[in-house]
Amino acid sequence: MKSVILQTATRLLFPLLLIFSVFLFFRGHNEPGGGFIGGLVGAAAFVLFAVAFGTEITRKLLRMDPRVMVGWGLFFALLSGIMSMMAGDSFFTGQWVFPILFGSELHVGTPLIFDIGVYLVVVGFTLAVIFALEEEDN
Amino acid sequence: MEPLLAIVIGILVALSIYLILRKNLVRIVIGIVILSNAVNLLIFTLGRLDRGMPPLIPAGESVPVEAFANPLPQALVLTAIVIGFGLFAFALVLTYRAYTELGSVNVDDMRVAEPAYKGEELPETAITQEEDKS
Amino acid sequence: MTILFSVLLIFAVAFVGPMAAKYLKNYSGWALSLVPLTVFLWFTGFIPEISGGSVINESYVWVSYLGINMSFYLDGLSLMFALIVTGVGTFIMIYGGGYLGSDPNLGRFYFSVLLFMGSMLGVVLADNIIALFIFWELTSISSYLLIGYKHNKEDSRKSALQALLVTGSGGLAMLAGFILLAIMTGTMEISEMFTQSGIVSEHPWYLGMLILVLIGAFTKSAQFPFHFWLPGAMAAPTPVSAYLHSATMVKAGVYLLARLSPVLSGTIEWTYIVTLFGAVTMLIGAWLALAHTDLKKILAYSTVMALGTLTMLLGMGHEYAVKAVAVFILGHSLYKGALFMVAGTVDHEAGTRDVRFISGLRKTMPFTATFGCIAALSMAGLAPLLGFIGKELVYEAALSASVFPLFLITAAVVSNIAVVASSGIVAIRPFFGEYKEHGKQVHEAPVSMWIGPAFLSVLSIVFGVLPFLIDGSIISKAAASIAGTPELVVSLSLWHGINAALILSVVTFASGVAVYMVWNKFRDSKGFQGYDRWMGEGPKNGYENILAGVLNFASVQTRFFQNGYLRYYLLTVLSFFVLIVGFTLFTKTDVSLMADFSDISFYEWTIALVIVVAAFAAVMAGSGLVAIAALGVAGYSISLLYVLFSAPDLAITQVLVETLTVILVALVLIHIPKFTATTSTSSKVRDGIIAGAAGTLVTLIVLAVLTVDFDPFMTDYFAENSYVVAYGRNIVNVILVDFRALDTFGEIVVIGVAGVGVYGLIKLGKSLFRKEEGKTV
Amino acid sequence: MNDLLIYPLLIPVMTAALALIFFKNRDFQRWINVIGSAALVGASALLLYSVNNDGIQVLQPGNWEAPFGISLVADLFSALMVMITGIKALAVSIYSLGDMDERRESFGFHSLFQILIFGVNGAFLTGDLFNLYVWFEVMLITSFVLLSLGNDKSQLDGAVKYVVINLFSSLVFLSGVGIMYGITGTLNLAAMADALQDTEHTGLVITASMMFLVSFGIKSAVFPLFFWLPASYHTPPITVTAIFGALLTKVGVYSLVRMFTLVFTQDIGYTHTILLWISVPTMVVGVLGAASQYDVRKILSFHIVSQIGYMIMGLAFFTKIALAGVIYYILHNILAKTNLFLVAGIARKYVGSYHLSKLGGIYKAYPLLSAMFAISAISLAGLPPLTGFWAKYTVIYAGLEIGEWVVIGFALAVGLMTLFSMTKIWMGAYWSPLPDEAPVVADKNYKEPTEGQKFALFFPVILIAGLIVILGIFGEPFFSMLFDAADQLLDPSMYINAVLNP
Repeated sequence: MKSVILQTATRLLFPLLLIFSVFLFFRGHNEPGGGFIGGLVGAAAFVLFAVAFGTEITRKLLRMDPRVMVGWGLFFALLSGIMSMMAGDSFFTGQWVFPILFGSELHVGTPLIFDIGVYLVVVGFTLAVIFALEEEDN
Repeated sequence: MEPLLAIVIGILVALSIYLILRKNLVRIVIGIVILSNAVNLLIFTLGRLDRGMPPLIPAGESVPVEAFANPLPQALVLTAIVIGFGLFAFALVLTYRAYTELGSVNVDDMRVAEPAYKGEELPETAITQEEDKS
Repeated sequence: MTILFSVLLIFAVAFVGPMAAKYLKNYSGWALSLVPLTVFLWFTGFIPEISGGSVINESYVWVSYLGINMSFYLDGLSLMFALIVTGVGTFIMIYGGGYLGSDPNLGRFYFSVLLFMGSMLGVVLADNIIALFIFWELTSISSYLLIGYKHNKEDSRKSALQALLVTGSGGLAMLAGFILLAIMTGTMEISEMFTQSGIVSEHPWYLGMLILVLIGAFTKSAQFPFHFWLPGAMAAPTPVSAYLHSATMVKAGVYLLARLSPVLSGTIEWTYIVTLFGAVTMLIGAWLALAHTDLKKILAYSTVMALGTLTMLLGMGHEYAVKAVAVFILGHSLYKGALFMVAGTVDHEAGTRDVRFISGLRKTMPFTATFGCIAALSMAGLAPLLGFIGKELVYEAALSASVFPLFLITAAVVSNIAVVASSGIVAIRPFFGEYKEHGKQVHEAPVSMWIGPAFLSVLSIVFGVLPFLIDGSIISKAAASIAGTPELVVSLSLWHGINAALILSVVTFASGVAVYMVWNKFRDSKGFQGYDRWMGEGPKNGYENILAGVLNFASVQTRFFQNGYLRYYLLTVLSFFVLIVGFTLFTKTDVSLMADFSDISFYEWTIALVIVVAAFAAVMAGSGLVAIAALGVAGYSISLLYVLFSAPDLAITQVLVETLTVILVALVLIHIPKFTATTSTSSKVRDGIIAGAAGTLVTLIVLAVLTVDFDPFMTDYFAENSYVVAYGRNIVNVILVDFRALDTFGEIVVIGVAGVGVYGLIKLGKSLFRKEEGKTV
Repeated sequence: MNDLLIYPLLIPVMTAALALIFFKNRDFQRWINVIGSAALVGASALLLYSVNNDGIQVLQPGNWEAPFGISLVADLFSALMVMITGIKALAVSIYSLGDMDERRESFGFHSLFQILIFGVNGAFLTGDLFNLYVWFEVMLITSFVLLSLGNDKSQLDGAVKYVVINLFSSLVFLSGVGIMYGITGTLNLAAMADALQDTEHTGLVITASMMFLVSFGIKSAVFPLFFWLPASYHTPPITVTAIFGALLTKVGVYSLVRMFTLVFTQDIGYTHTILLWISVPTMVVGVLGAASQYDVRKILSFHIVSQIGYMIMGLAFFTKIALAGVIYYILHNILAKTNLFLVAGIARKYVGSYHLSKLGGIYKAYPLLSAMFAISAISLAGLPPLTGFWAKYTVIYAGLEIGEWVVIGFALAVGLMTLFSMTKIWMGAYWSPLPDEAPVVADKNYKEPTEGQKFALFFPVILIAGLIVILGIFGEPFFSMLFDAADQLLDPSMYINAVLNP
């Protein structure tokens, strides 16, 4: 299925999808979106890449086994809770800092780190499934 | 709208259970997907419906200003959808794997773990098994 | 030393037994015998105190919450038993060392025997009924291990199982009886129950409790109809038979009846049941002994007879009976222990135990022959041995029985006639007559194997001739414990003048000799063989039929339930669901179909219709891909519903998941060929009914719940805190990552694991599979 | 706030995450599994100590007050369950070092193992109904994967039955959650119990309780919902069977006990009578199944079903001593059953089979193993003085106290059959000589275990057998906890107050 058109389109779409997924991810706290939805879109980018260029190259691009990514995702999600505990609060209690960036106050907190974990697990899961099935095809 | 959804849920449950009782493992798995959709709708409905605003707090406000839909069932259903999807993905691939290893998707033929007793008659079972050309 | 210590000491030594066997070899039996001997001597030290009328209580809290203490009670009865257990035990250790000298499993033998000895000591000393029960069950376990000692033989294994199941089932019944007794009396200490016999016998549970306890005692003491396991237990090595299956363990049931007699006896139920079962057992056992030629079998059935006698006496319960019990227990332990050991020695030296093939051993085995004959004389009830005194007392007791005196006297005489004949068979046949060639060269056994019979049989004479040695002390107190009246005094003597009992004895002996004379012919007669089949094999076959029946039923019902068909499993599960939820719904709530459909817009009707039709199409679809397309339509329509009811996150998620679902199904279905199963119309209808019922139930429940006033207090809290505390405007997302982050964490764990699992399903062992496939294609 | 509650969750999942991140390093995975399990034992012990001394402990992760956030609650029952889970995890993780094959290890066995423990502990500790559902799903998917990991034909067959029936169970559970939320407006168990104390919707609540009964009944394998268990438990490697063997069904029993002591107490005459009706056939059918089997693993699997019956029976009696007995029964069963599976695994390593017709001579050749089996089997059969006796005794006492003659009659008869099926294994595999045609080792890839592996195999078995003996003989301190735990279960206000009014 390695068509040139698809490959060209993918070169364009892949970064766009990734950016869009990051956008969805960050939007999540205030508008519909979030780690799960963002993660699925991010995974879609890699799936598209895999369809266009094959799973081998995609795996190299990803640099890690999807299952390791799941591991990191769990780790990040836990990290947010552990940070709360280190701050002396109950597990998963939101810890916030308010840096001023470009003149506007941002809310950066551990729930965001938690959501990163969600994002990574979702990507890892989707890719594990799709890679396995794709490679089964060939 | 709630009564109508109650009926829709009931019909979905009935259809899914009918599918779950089939011999074809693929259909059983599809039945489970429908059942989980029905259950999600059930939670959503029992959290009471609201045609008003989504549960978003408008910029500049610190609490919602208008009536808004109950966010808790939404969060629950969202979690349930994702969990259900994970389970479904596994069940589906298990079906595939069972097919490649056991050579059939007919659950009546799956008797490796519990082999038939001596002299036991097999019940009515698969007759046709052909490649799906479509 | 305390009582607890004495019991624990024996248990502790049990674990040393295997090492003793390994390092001390031939001396191990002698060495280990020192332990029961020590305990025996320690208990003899209590004789003066107990004779003086005091009792000793010793108690340790064990599980206070259940009222279970490790408490001991030493009075005349338990002291007598403790002395028998440790005294006979001493000789059994010596004898066992000689008998099994070269056996590689000797260590395990020591372990089991000592385990048994400690347990038996516990049974006779325990005051707390649950503690007693625990020791009781431990005797069953050790007995199981000992009967199955020659575990390579199927016969041994079967006999061990048979004994375990019979005594085990009795034990369970007894446990229930004990618990009831404890609830009735409000205490678990037997010594505290003595004062409550009135309450117990008036209690409505009395009969049920009594029967349960009696089942326990009867199974253990091999009473009819459970008497069959005892001859089976002769598969055990002879020292075990001598110890467990004549002198001690089988007497545990008798001990229990004696122990509880002050609490339970005196009622009509007790008297009838216990006396009758005892008498019947006595008769059956005595005559079955004559049907066999195996020395151990003969002795086993005569033991059954003795146990029956004891039970009968306990049922009568009057003064003579109680005295007779005490004397008979002691007398029987002495002569039967000795006789079993002698039988074992004969077997050991001559290579067979069949009385038809051994004779004339008195010259080559003078010691064994002498002691064997003394013991047999005591068993036959001849003066001046202890057995004679015991038998006289039995006759006197039967003569003054309150119920069926005539039957009981007759039964006693008839049984004893048979016992006299059996005594002749076990003593005269092997040792007298002409010497026959046997399988191997016969020698006198080593000291270790005749010292036990020597002591025990000599004691039979000593106690017979000089009964004052025991009657005022142990026997009196033991009888008093059974009667529950501390004042009871027993004075024994050989000569009572010419009375009814003496006349019966003479008659018994004469008839017994006559039976002995015609034994060969009589044994082979058709009538007697039939009796043996009926009374001996009958209950055994009954047991085997029950066991086989249960196993057969087990197998049939397991095939029925666990039939291997997923569809039937699901059918059962779903039917159960429908039945139980439906039944509850219709009995516990007022079901109503009242619903208001007025407030529904056209869009909503349309979407609902699309969902239903699409799902229906998925059900009807002939091919998987059509089904999947229909499934997708249904899923997307549901997401429209979510949009309609203000759940944008939900809608997006549903769309994404639905898309992925369709992709996955498509990816997988490519590999799976189309499969059309034929299903009969009737099963389709059946499935349809269950499905319809389930759907209806769910609809009804949802409608019912919708009528409940809903309190959205949680929602308000989320709205107030979502931005102010958690800095998020999307309340749903704040719930997911903050309010209920733990749920979301669980969720990502689920999909993470699913990913790992799918990967494993596809990749693991793949190459293997491909290779196999390559071969077949 | 009490951080002790989070460690029994944090430790296993952290271990699992690390095992996943470094999944290429097999040795790392193996050792972190053992270390994590050991740490879990420590954390559980601390929690148990704290709950035993200071009463019910509550933690609100995220610091959101009680009915709004998710509560983690540890009463004595939960803490005891977490403790036993820790012990079991440690034992099995060590055992796996000697048993698990490389293929399965490199496909994530160790992290799956820890996640399963994570899910189990979560279910024991959560005080929130939906959260309980999530924990069930964590357990469920992990058990799916562990069950099928390796892709043997029989594994896949067993997994299909297991997966389909259990998915149905989860969905029933989820509907139940939705219904309870629809009635009470809350998911917090304490708040729910509080709201239902004087509800006018008793009938509806009882109907919902039946849905939970069905769902948890499937999980705990009661009659007539148990089929998935004997269909699948004998298919995976013995380590996996041992993990599942006693633990997963007990989570179902735990949930039944929790829900039917805390939330569904409106109509005890009805609900608990149904539980009683279910318990008797569960005991009987299970033990008859065991009596009819010849594969050691199948015998043991059917026994699980049978013993669940005893536990449900105790719950149905609903008295203090009965509930104490139920908890004892669960704890005892986890120990004894785990050990029997582990022993069966070692026997297979030596003799080469799980099937009684091909086993034999173990008593003669391996006295230590025989002793370990004997201890566990005697305990399981309920003979004194080991744990099984106390468990059975307590439940039976409770039943006789309230005059349930017939039920107790069945329970005692089942006890006898249990004994019978244990002797069946003993006689078939231990006493009887090795059949002539039996291969010394069935597995082609068989290698004599190294000394290290032998240690890994025997150490946990001896450890658990030791616990069985010690708990059996020195029961007093243990029973003190059990009776306190039963008090807490019988008086829901303690639980409710601890959560809602900290």
